[in-house]
Amino acid sequence: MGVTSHRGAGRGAVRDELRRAVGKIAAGSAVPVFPMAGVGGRDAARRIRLSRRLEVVSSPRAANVLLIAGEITPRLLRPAIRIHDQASPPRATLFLIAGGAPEPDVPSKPEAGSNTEVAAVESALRTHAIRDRFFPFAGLVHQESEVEAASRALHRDLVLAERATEPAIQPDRPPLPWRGRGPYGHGGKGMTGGAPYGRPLPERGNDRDGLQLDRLPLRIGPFFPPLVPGLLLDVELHGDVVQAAELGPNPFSGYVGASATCPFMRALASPVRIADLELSRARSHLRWLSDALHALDLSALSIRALALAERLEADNVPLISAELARFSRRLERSRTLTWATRGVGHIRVDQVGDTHGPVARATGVEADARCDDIEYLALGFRPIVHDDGDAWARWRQRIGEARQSLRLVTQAGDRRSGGAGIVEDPRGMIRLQTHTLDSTSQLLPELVTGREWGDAVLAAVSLDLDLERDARLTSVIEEGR
Amino acid sequence: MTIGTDHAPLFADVLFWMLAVGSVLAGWRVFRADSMVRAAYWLLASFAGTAGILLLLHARFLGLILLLMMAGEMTIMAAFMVMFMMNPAGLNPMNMVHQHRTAIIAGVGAFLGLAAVGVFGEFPARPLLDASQVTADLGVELLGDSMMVFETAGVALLATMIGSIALAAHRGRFGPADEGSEPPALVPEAETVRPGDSRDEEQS
Amino acid sequence: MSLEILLVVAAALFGIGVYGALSQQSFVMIMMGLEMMLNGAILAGVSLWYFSAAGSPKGQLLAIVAMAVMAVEAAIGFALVINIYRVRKADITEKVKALRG
Amino acid sequence: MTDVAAGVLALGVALFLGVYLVSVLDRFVSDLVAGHGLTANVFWAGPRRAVLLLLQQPSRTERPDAEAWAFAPALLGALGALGLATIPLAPELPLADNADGIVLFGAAMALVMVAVFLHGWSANSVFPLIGAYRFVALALSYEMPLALVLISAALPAESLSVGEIIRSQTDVWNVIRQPLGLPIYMVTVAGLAFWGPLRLPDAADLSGGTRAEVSGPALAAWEVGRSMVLVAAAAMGAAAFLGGWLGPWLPGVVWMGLKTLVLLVLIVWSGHHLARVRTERFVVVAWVVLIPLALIDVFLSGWLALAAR
Amino acid sequence: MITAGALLMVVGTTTIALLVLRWVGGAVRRETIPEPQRLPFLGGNPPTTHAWSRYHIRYYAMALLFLAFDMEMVFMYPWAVVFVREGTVALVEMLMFIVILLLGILYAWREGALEWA
Repeated sequence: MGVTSHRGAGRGAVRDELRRAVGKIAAGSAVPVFPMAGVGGRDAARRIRLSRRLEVVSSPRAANVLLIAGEITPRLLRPAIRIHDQASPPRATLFLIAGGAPEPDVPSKPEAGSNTEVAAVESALRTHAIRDRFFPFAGLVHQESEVEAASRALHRDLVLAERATEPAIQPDRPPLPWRGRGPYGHGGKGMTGGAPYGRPLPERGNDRDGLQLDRLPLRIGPFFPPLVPGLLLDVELHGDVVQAAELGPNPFSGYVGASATCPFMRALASPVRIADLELSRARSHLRWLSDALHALDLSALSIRALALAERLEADNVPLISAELARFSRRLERSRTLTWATRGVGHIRVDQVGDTHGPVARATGVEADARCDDIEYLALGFRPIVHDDGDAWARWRQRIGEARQSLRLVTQAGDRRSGGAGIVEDPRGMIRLQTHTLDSTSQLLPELVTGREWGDAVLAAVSLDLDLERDARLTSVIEEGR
Repeated sequence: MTIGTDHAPLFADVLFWMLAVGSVLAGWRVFRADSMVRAAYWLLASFAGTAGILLLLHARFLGLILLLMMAGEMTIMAAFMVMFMMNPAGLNPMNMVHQHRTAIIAGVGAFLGLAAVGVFGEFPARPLLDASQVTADLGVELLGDSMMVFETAGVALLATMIGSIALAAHRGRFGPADEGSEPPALVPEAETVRPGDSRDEEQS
Repeated sequence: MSLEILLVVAAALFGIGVYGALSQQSFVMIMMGLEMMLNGAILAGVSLWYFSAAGSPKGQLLAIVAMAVMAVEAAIGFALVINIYRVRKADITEKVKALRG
Repeated sequence: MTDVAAGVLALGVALFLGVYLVSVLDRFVSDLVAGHGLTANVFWAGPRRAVLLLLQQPSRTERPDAEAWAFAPALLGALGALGLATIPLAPELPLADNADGIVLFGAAMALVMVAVFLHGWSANSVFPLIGAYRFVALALSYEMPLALVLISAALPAESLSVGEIIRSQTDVWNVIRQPLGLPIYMVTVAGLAFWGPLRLPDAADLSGGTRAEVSGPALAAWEVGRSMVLVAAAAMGAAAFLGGWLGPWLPGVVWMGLKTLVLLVLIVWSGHHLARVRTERFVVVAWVVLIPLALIDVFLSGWLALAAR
Repeated sequence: MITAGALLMVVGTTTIALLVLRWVGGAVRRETIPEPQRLPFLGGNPPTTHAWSRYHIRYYAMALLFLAFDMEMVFMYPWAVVFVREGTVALVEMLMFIVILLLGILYAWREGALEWA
């Protein structure tokens, strides 16, 4: 992207020199990265927040490097292409193919020939195909540890103009042809008709307030930072209040099978060490805590929670649980956190089933698969229950469960549990015999309707949704039947 | 007789002409702009011009308070216009104008009439000399002679608050205004007919 | 910057206000015409306060009352606009011939 | 004319230092709270990011209001500069310190709402629009307590000029005389400069709110403008409540700088420790709690000023 | 110092900031921005309509309250200047004025006009 100046070569050389000097300064800055999480990429896309040299930005406009972690399923492909074109040049894309590092305490290499290993190779091939066809200039990384170095290299080359910015993938055409149409060539007609400048004007709709004003029908996309990756939410906004909400299709369904790395899935078939189960539960709750703090504009505290989650291993549990105790006491004492979440996303007891895990227990329903497991009862396990059913109750519920899990890990020794087709996942109870999966994402539309946008997002975050887990479980239950 | 600030009369005149022409042009743009938000903020620019001129006339407090008031008011006006206008952002340029000729004649007539009064009328020439105590004099006036104006303004503002909320708010203390509130029965004991009742349709 | 020029400028603002109030169809734009008229009035008032009234506080008070009128008029005007829109879905004067109950 | 030039120069230096200080403080507190080690990068990260943004291409949406979009960050910066101009940074450095300093400051803070609304509205995209309208609700509720609290500071000084207010605090600072003043001031000013827990227009739940569609130089100008408004607000807080340039041993300007720094640290610290508030609830709190409290503060300090006469 | 100086400084800062913004924007080689890059950001999906719409501000009752209550400041600034000279009479007068206006806020709060409509 050399600066071509038509005012003579001398002037051009000076400009290039100036451009290079400025580029060298800019190359030293933190790399603005916009992460997009596909299959298995959610944890990797969250972990880059920890690195000091990368700065995760909240919109593709401010991003230089677009990180695509994990496999892009067909329903995520077009949104990913749109976001790539929305990024402002100079831009570059980086693919992370290995689907993120496996859980630290699980054998990294799945046994050769097992169906998970075959599925991993297929997904890598599919990602290579997407990359070659749509993102020919994109960088490619196989291990998560190389992501930081690769994105800094891409950033350096972009800024020093040694690497050309990636052109737009979609054709340069307005959404609806409008030039030259309508009385003034702007595509409009009459007062509110036509498609002025390529888009129609919204229509009116009824409202609880009796004023018939415009409704904005929106599909909030799979890569909307405050919400969960992959979540498609069809929303009708009336001002900033959500008039109607509907859950879109799950983009991961049909592309994910049983995962070998998740201890809870393995516990469905064969018994697994209780220490592994509880460690993974604590890590999952802490990662949720990091996302929830980030949605409340507390990015520094969210990095601290994330650091706790990622440092957690079998050997440093006492240290981490002491740190977590201090951290959670401080959160529970913070009054602004209570004001921000109390009364948000209230769920009644009848709305919630007994397979909704922490969300059910935070509404007063004492339903936990671990209750009728003799191993857990021997450890003196008693489920934690809160009964307000609002976002603040769910916060305290998950923090309490994380601390309880860490206590269970220290006492568990190498007891084993599971293998009977029923297990308590961090997000709910999984029973193989039931035919359908009743996941907490069904609660979202009702929770969000009639709320102001800020409360709606806080309610959605407090549900701790995971669409990839839902897709995997539905496919496992399908096979089971 | 031109009035200059203490040591830069030319500078004050240039500034005055800039502000005056700017204010009038902004006023004209208000009714020419397609986008409602632009119309409201052109009006704010016109008010800012007037506030600047008030500052040059040593009515410092009035100019600044006009600017402060108008910032809030014009943003609310922009928000209300966007809320009710058919084509708020002017994406479909259209002119929402009627009886255009009479309006122009009335406008020009008003301008010429008032300008004539301004130019040919004799006004007593008692210019303000010491401008340092202007705000203090206003304070004394408000608390002393014009205390009635001050308090009645308070009551008028209270009436405005209650009136505008009673008119505009849909949901009062007892829930939405048009829900469950039954029209008064014509005959004292007769059973009232609630709007939307089946019997209501037969009668109307 | 003499009294005559100031009064001409104020008259110009007032004239634009009159044109705006008469020519526009939408309620809120008519209210902007009114505000423009009040703008001219305040400018004329303060100019006369400076040149002819030797800075008497009552002159300033007139300007403050004019601002109070502006605020009250805007508040009641918007309240009426909301009420009419809720009842009649009308935001331009054509549709509202009479303010029937 | 020379003292105007000196005043403008002093203002420019103060603004530049203030903006740089805000960026360093923000990164410093963020690293401290996040538990990272503290490195010297804190001092270079801000300017480097600004240079990087200058190289990025400014983006546009399908049908923006381009002029208003470009004008909004410039207006925000100009209002921050105007707010700081009303505050005499040292006894001999008054720039626009006319008799009605706090009214000019109030007008500048009221016009910040116009700049943020234009910045959100012009993008013609949903989330900046929601951010813009949210900020109008917030700013409408916070203009009043801010003006009332500054009026209560002006009562003992018997004048609206900031220099007089500072001189009236020679024997006791307003933060001691009027205990309610500084807390209410910090809450309203954090709201009007949309920093910390009151960062509603650019909140994370709108994925960046009014700056979700902004990139390149416009984003750099927006963040510089926002820091300028914060510096002006902190300086006015130091002048009206912490006695401005009054203080033993050190020269006036240094005292002013230190007190502004203390208030800046307070606001930036609150940004990383207090969760973002809910818009509707905080509008109600502003009308029902802050305005009555501010009025009580006005009458208390009025009664005190009478008693002290 | 003359207030016009402040005005000049504001106008100067704004224009300078605007020019720097435009010039710097221009310094980076600017091809015209292609249509797909202009798509508003909704997380990956295109919007179906323009965002500019008749936006239902939910706090319109509070806005009307603000319009009326804003005048209270206008009367309070001059009062503050002369308050100490005038003595307790001024205190009582302003107290009456403020109590009247606080009644308005109390009414609005009770009617629920401050919450989102």
